Amino acid sequence: MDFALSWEQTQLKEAAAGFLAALPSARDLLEGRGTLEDPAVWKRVAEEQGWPAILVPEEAGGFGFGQVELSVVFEEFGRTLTSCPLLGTAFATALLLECGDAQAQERWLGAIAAGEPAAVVWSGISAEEGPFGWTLEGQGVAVDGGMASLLVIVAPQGVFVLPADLADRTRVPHLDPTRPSVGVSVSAVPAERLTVDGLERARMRCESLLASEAVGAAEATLQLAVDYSRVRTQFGKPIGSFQAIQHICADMLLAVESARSAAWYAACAIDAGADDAREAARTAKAMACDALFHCAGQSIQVHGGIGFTWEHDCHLYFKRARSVMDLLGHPREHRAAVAQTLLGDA
Amino acid sequence: MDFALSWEQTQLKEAAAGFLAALPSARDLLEGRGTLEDPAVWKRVAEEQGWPAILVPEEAGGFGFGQVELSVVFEEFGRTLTSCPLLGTAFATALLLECGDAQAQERWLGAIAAGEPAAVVWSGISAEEGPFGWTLEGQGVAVDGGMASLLVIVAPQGVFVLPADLADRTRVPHLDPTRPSVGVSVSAVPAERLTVDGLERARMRCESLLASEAVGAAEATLQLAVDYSRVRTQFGKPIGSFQAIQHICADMLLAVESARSAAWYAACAIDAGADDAREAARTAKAMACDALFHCAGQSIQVHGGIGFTWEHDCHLYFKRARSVMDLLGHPREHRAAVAQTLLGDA
Amino acid sequence: MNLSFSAEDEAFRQEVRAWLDEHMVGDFARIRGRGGLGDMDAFVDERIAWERELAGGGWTCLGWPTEYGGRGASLFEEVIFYEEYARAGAPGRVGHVGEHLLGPTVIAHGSDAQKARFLPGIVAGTDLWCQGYSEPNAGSDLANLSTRAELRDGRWHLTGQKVWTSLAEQAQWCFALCKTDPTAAKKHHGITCLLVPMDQPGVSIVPIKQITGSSEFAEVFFEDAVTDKDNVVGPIHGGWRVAMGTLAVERGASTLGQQLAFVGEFDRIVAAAKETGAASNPLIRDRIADLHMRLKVMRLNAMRTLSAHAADRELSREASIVKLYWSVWHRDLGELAMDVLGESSAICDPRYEELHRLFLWTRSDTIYAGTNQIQRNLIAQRALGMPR
Amino acid sequence: MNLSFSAEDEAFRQEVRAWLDEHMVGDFARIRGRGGLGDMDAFVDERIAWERELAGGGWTCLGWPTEYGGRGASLFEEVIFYEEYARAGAPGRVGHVGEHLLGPTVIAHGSDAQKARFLPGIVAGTDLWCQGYSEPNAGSDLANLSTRAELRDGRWHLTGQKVWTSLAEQAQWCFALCKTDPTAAKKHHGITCLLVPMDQPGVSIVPIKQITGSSEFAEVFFEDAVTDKDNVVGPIHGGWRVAMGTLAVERGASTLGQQLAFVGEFDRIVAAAKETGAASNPLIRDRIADLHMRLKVMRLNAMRTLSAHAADRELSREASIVKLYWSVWHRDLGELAMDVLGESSAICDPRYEELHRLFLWTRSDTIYAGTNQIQRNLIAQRALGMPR
Repeated sequence: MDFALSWEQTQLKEAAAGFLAALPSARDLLEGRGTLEDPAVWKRVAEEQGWPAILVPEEAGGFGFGQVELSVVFEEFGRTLTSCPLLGTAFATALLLECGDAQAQERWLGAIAAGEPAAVVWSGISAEEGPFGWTLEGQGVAVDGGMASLLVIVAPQGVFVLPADLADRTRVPHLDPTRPSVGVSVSAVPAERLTVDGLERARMRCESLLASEAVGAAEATLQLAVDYSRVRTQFGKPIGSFQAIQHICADMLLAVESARSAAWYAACAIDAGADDAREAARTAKAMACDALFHCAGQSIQVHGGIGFTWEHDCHLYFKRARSVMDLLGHPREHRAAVAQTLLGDA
Repeated sequence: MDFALSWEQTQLKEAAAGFLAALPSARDLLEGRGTLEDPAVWKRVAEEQGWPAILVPEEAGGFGFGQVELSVVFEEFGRTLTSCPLLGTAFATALLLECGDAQAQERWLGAIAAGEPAAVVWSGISAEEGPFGWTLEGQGVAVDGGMASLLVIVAPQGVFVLPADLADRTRVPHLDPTRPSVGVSVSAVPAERLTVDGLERARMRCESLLASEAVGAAEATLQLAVDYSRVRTQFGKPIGSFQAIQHICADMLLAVESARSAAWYAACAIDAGADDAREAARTAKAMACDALFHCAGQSIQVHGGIGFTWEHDCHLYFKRARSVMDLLGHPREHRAAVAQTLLGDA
Repeated sequence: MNLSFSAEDEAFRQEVRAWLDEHMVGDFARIRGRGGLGDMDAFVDERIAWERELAGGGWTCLGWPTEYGGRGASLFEEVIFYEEYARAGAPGRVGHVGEHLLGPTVIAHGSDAQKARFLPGIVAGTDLWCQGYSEPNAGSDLANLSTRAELRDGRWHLTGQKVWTSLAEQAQWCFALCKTDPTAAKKHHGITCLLVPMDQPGVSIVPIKQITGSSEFAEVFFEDAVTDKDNVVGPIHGGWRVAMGTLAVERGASTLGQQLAFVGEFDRIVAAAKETGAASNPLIRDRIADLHMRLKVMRLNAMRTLSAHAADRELSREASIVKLYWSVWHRDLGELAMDVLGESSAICDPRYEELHRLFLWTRSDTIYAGTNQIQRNLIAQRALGMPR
Repeated sequence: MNLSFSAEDEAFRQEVRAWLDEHMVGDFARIRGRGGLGDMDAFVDERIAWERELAGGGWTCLGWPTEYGGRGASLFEEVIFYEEYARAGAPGRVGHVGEHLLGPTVIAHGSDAQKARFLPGIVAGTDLWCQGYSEPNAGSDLANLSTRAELRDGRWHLTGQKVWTSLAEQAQWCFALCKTDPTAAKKHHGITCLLVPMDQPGVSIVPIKQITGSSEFAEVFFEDAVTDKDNVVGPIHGGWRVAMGTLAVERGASTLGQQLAFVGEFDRIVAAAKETGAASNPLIRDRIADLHMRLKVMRLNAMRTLSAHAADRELSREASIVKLYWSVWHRDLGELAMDVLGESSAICDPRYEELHRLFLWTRSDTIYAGTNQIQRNLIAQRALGMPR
């Protein structure tokens, strides 16, 4: 038993941290130094780092690594609020992996492993089967959908894939300025239906990744608060020496470490195909999103007025915190689902 | 507009505080110095102080004072955790006042004003109408029911009154050692049915009284914590000088003062027959019980180990706090009812 | 206890209401509900015009003695005015600092010449004031000022930086706390209250962009800014008590009437919850009911405070309690505002723009005008008498 | 990451489980689940017999080196043992202080003669120890001791009072912290760890009744109690570091395995919620799910701590984090225990007696062995490096 990063995983974490630190920061992007969806950055992510290929099976041209490895990368993405856009691609990968048969995996996951960005529309679009196959109709929102060359659509009738240029896409203004969302609109557009019934498994993978991302972001907010509390002086002392500030930070640490335990375990359980993997992913999503929201809010409080300014990074984490809260299920909904398995129907 | 105790109300408050301070304390009773249900004490309460007669109309031999006056008394009862047993009698008074016609009021409220203690069974007993009138069947629990000479029974078929000696009564062991409860069992026992449909109004009065009692108790726990924090020294300073302890107590003060505002307003609204009296009573009950529970728990925390001993009064307030939480509706249920009026059906 | 307002107070309420109904028309109706907290940089020109409209009706400086152009209104009347003002959705006041901070200070501590010079412009709504208290290193520890002022050649010369100054661009005058005796043994000593004209080369203003994206506040830089030697309120080196005294009283009074503004926000969220279906979720319902109850109690607390202090207007103990209560409530409301929007809460929807703003803005409520940590310190030490 | 225990560890788990199944019978089966926190004064005689039964199986002092009669078990094995122990509902240990506090201290700091004298009785389950640390004026500020010890005529003479001592009546020995140099400049100095026989005229014991009505703890009064001059562990006047070092390590290790005991309590509450119908209330469901998740994570946190520190056994940083986490969780569980009982929650019902006890007892969890306030101080200063 070794519930810690392996040597390889630690290497991966450090490589990711190093790579991300050299990219334009969220702050840079917000102030127009670089763009959120930069094909050149994505090319480096795909070709130099190979992160889009982590989950893709070797047969489809990927590395066939596990959820744990991808989670390690996402924790670093969360810490820096990098978008890239890796999240959308990872969501699509999870759906294709769990809902695609071998042929679909080879085709579509092969494209992702080869560097095509992708994105997912989780709701708002429905499908109809006609004489010439399935067509899609409706509109939804896709995180990271602006650069995607591939769209995966979750419809009541199944999970569908299509080339992104068949859809109309428009940037959607969003509370979280560090991650682009697009509105996706389709009308009688043909799409390929994936045939394996793995939607819940795919959601579980996506929840786990969001949790890891949230853990990294939450830890960053704690670090900001602690660092500031050491240098900010009031009443002749660093504010970090006041018990009120110390206790806020101590509670943040508990939240961060506990969320990390939950997120790591979810990834492990998914890789191991454990019985409790579904619940573990819900636990991770709920606890990590709650932890991030708590920490991001408290970090503003510790910073005082400066934490409320646009110039400081506090708000970027706070907005990210609120925007991931509702992505793939509010913590409340995950608790309701866990209660259902514990207690049966209400 | 004068949202403060009047001169008369202040006199009443001081008289109650003085009277209660001279009685055996909750601690005395717990240690066997005096008894919880002492007819001699009750006689003094009824005859010297006349508190059972506060709400009773003058036509029925009472003072015809308002809910505010009775609330003032109950705040002091809460502070000292005195049982007496005035609460059961006040509950019965509220039901008789709101559900009894003039004749019933004269008979039964007259008895209460003359010094008969009473109690209420809120659930567990049902009524049946037969050729010789109504009879009762079932069992329930009555706060302060041990000494009562009069029982009021809330059944699905209406509100009923009977002489207490017609029922079997046995002391029920209870988390709260400062207020006696009895199990009441009746089988084919005749009772008089009250004819006015005032159950909700009566409940509102009773919730308001519980709220006032809780406010007094909550303030006592705050006072205990603040007093202790001034004299208890650790690390060379009184613990009350530590920010962590100060912030706990500051939050307690907010809870106490807000609960008092809510409780006073509920009593005023009832006396004024205000449109929002029903909601005001729910608000008072919910906020005061939450405040008392919060404060009683935090007071133990401020006291540290000594607060966890039987010898210290902290636990008496804590147990009272938990026991009134579920009496006449958990705060959660009152919020659900208020949500219903704000939002309609779920 | 008597919860009815007197017939006179009710008549006053009707008068306020009628005047507002009559005058909140045209351009003013267009800015209904704007310019409040979190929105203080909106429609500033219109709000300056509105300030003069108010002045024309005699509704500025209500609580000031009549000899200084006020109405000599009671604390009750002031609160009634604020309540009606909020109920009408009348726009955020640009004259706040003049009416509630500078004016009362001049009335209490100023010379006759200062009263004659400064008060009429505030009453008329023509002179706007901004507040120069906080500095980068003087936030919670406000006495830790580093803005220096020296008396040379018959004028005060100021050098330093102020932050969190609202309406700095529009104000003609700044009410600034400055260090005038850097050798004073305690840092609360050696501070002087100066009145400084804003329109001069030595004053520059840099807006601060908030997390909401708007800029309600600015940094104000004094680089050898000057003001006449007579523009001192209270004793030289004795400004700390002058500034703090007024601050405590006025922070208390001006928040007692704000509950009705919150009612509008709360109602908006309840409406959104019904629109989105969130209103059917029992956990959301529990929170809505809880916030509703606490909002009702906010007003009841205010009424108790009013009843206790209408005569002495001494609200310094209550100010911290009131601030802590409403800021926590408002923060919780801001969180609810997002939760009722459901799964697409983070997408900017013009229908719910104000809910996003509320969510973000409420994070400042637990910080400005004394953080919640400072308020709890004050409550413990002043209201509960706990040891320092 | 690898979340499987090794084959050896799994074999060890099976061995523990099998032994417990075989031996938790007869009188021992009758006291299943008893004697834990909040119940430490229950069935003491049976639990003393059980301690010897454990010793007979070689299950005491698992983590001690084999040369001192232990098994030399790894931290993993210790945790596995605690987990299985909890799963079996085996009764609360009476040998805790000897095995986890006194023994490791003697092993680390004691003389060979002390090792020979004191360790075998602990391993055999025949010598029980109690802890003499806290005093009325030394709680959070443990160094503020006033129990005095003086060396006279070849013996230590102790005078003073200890509190919160569990099993004082049954213990043969007390591990007492005493002030031996009252002139020391700092109060952490001048403290000595003494081993004191309990069965002597100078020692008297007064039980402390808790809010649960039971008496797990006692006050221990030393009135010229004596012990041999050699019964000192570690340096004279240098006992503070000796006592604290062991305390930190062992508090951490012994709590890592407790999650399974909590599982039993949680399951009991879930069952009660189903019986009473509370399980259908969405607000209760939300809290049950939340506590369930946090309980799962409690074990995950323990596994991460184990993974990080199995080799160095250095748990002082983690001890505060673990303590704060579980004590808050347990307090919340105690509140839920009442809430699932519904409107008659306060009536003592024999079926739910343990839920009442849990509710009351959990209020001590945030206090003893370092209040949550002290734990947060330690986390901030030690784990986060915030300034003192």
